[in-house]
Amino acid sequence: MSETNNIADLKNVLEAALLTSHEPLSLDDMTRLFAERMERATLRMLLDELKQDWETRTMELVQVATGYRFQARAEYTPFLIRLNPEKQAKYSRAVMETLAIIAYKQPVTRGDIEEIRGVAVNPNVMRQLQERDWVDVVGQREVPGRPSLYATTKHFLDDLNLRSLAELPPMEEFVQQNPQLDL
Amino acid sequence: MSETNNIADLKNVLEAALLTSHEPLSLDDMTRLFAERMERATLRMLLDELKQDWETRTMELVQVATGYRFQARAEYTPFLIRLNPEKQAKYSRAVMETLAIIAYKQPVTRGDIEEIRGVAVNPNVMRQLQERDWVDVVGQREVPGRPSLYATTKHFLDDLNLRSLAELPPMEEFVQQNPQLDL
Amino acid sequence: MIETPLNAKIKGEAFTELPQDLYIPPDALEVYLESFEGPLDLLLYLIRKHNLDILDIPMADLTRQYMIYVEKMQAIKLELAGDYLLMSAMLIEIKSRFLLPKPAEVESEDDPRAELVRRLMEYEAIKLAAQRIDDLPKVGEDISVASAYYRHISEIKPPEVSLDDLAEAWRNVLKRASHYQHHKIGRAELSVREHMSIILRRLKADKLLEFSELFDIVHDGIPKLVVCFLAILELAREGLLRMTQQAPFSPIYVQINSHE
Repeated sequence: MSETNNIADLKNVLEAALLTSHEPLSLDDMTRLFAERMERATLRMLLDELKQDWETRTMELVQVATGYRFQARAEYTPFLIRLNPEKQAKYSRAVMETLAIIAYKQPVTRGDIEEIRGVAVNPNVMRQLQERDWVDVVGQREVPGRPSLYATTKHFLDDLNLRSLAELPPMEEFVQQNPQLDL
Repeated sequence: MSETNNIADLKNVLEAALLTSHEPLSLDDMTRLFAERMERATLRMLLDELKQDWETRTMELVQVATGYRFQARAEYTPFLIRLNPEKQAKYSRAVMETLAIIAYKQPVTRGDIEEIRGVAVNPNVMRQLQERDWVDVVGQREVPGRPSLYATTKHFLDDLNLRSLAELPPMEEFVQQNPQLDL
Repeated sequence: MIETPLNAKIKGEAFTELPQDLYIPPDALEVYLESFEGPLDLLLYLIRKHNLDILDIPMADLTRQYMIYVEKMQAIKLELAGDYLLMSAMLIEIKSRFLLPKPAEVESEDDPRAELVRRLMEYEAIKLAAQRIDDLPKVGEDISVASAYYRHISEIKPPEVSLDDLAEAWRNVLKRASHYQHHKIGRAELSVREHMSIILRRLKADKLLEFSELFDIVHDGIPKLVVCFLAILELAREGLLRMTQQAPFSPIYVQINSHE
């Protein structure tokens, strides 16, 4: 597909992005989809049209605090919740460690977390923490790509019965240098 | 919406479930969506129709190892990758070779991998593969030390858009029979 | 480099000079050697580069060239994996078996190279397979999976997390992060980090604030004001804040550093 020719193509790119994004997309995010400059007014017009295209379909395009997202219409919720009946017992180690890093080192980017843990951050991990409303985006680091900066929320403190981060267990750890052959 | 009346409604429930699920949905998952009994044959027929409905649209309904999922058509990839400036780091050759050995020779022990690659397995390599949920321990070999046997997961197949290991690129037969060598 | 001229024959052709690509500038050598995944990888490289027949490997040449690399690795004190030395021993052993006269009764002995050839071929097949797997489109890289939202009804109880769980997770992170030789996060630093987040959130909402608005002089005690100030300095140091002042003694304005 060649870049941006007609309205239908532009709308399709937006639809594909919105249907596959784990998080709501802001107008800034959406302008980044296109190599050519995209006016915010054009974007808003396209989003309006897209919203109308989906008017009678399974998803609705809604605007929330951090941007736009597709969500299943309320009438499907009774069906969808049957898919995940069992409650989640425990967070994985990846989730807990990511949370700990964000709590102790905030504000951090995904890259920072990857550097500390030595493995790639699974998008699902960030999603779980954001859906729990324990972690959110507080800004962007001004480096190429403007990666999001994550921090813990007030809600996280509430849930852990803390008044401030300073009440987290302070950490003092001595770790011997461990020469590892990176083969 | 009242439960299950006509084909269009059933298809819509499936569409809503498939568009919102983070994981592929198996036929079993999909039967759970409906309070009434749903034949697998009916489900397959509905999925076929849904696939056709989306034939000319942004997403395609594909079948992978653990079930069905919607994914953006390949032509949108160049746009969508612009959304994630922090690209997931490429895996090192050590990781990919270890993965290939596990994929093609499974189940294998760490010793088997070291034998083929001629170098010690870095624990971090196994950790990366396990954390990505591409590899897990499926048992122990009954030899002294009872070393763990590693195999690839269904999630690995899902992530590579494959339905089974048989769809992996065939491993080339390099060993030409050489009468002198009697290999 | 190598002083002694080579006196080798490959496929019957005299081979008196090291091939060009065997020469690597000393400073680049370390990086270069690290690009090999081990002795088999290095051997395969040598075999392919010199067009040797993998089914009829000239052991003397291969061993010599392999040893050149291993010696260089040792010369620059590159941490040399034992695997490389083990392979040296194996190559020399194979070579020597060719030199020894064979007793008549074991004449039917297998080619001593057979095991090496088998391993090289198996490794090369895996190397290619790994490359092919790497080239396949993958979820999260080239494949974007539908992931629209639906309103969860909170009958699904989220997992319980205690402070101990969190501390445990953090300890695990530190245990593995080998570059943390000495890691220490005290309460004071945490307060600063927390204030950094708080300030970023406020600036996201208000866009532009006067410096003094960031401090609640009436309610906050001195320690908190100091922490807040440190947080502002840290944010500025990390390039996350922009502070502007039109003229000396005029108000200082703080905003999120952005390109716009």
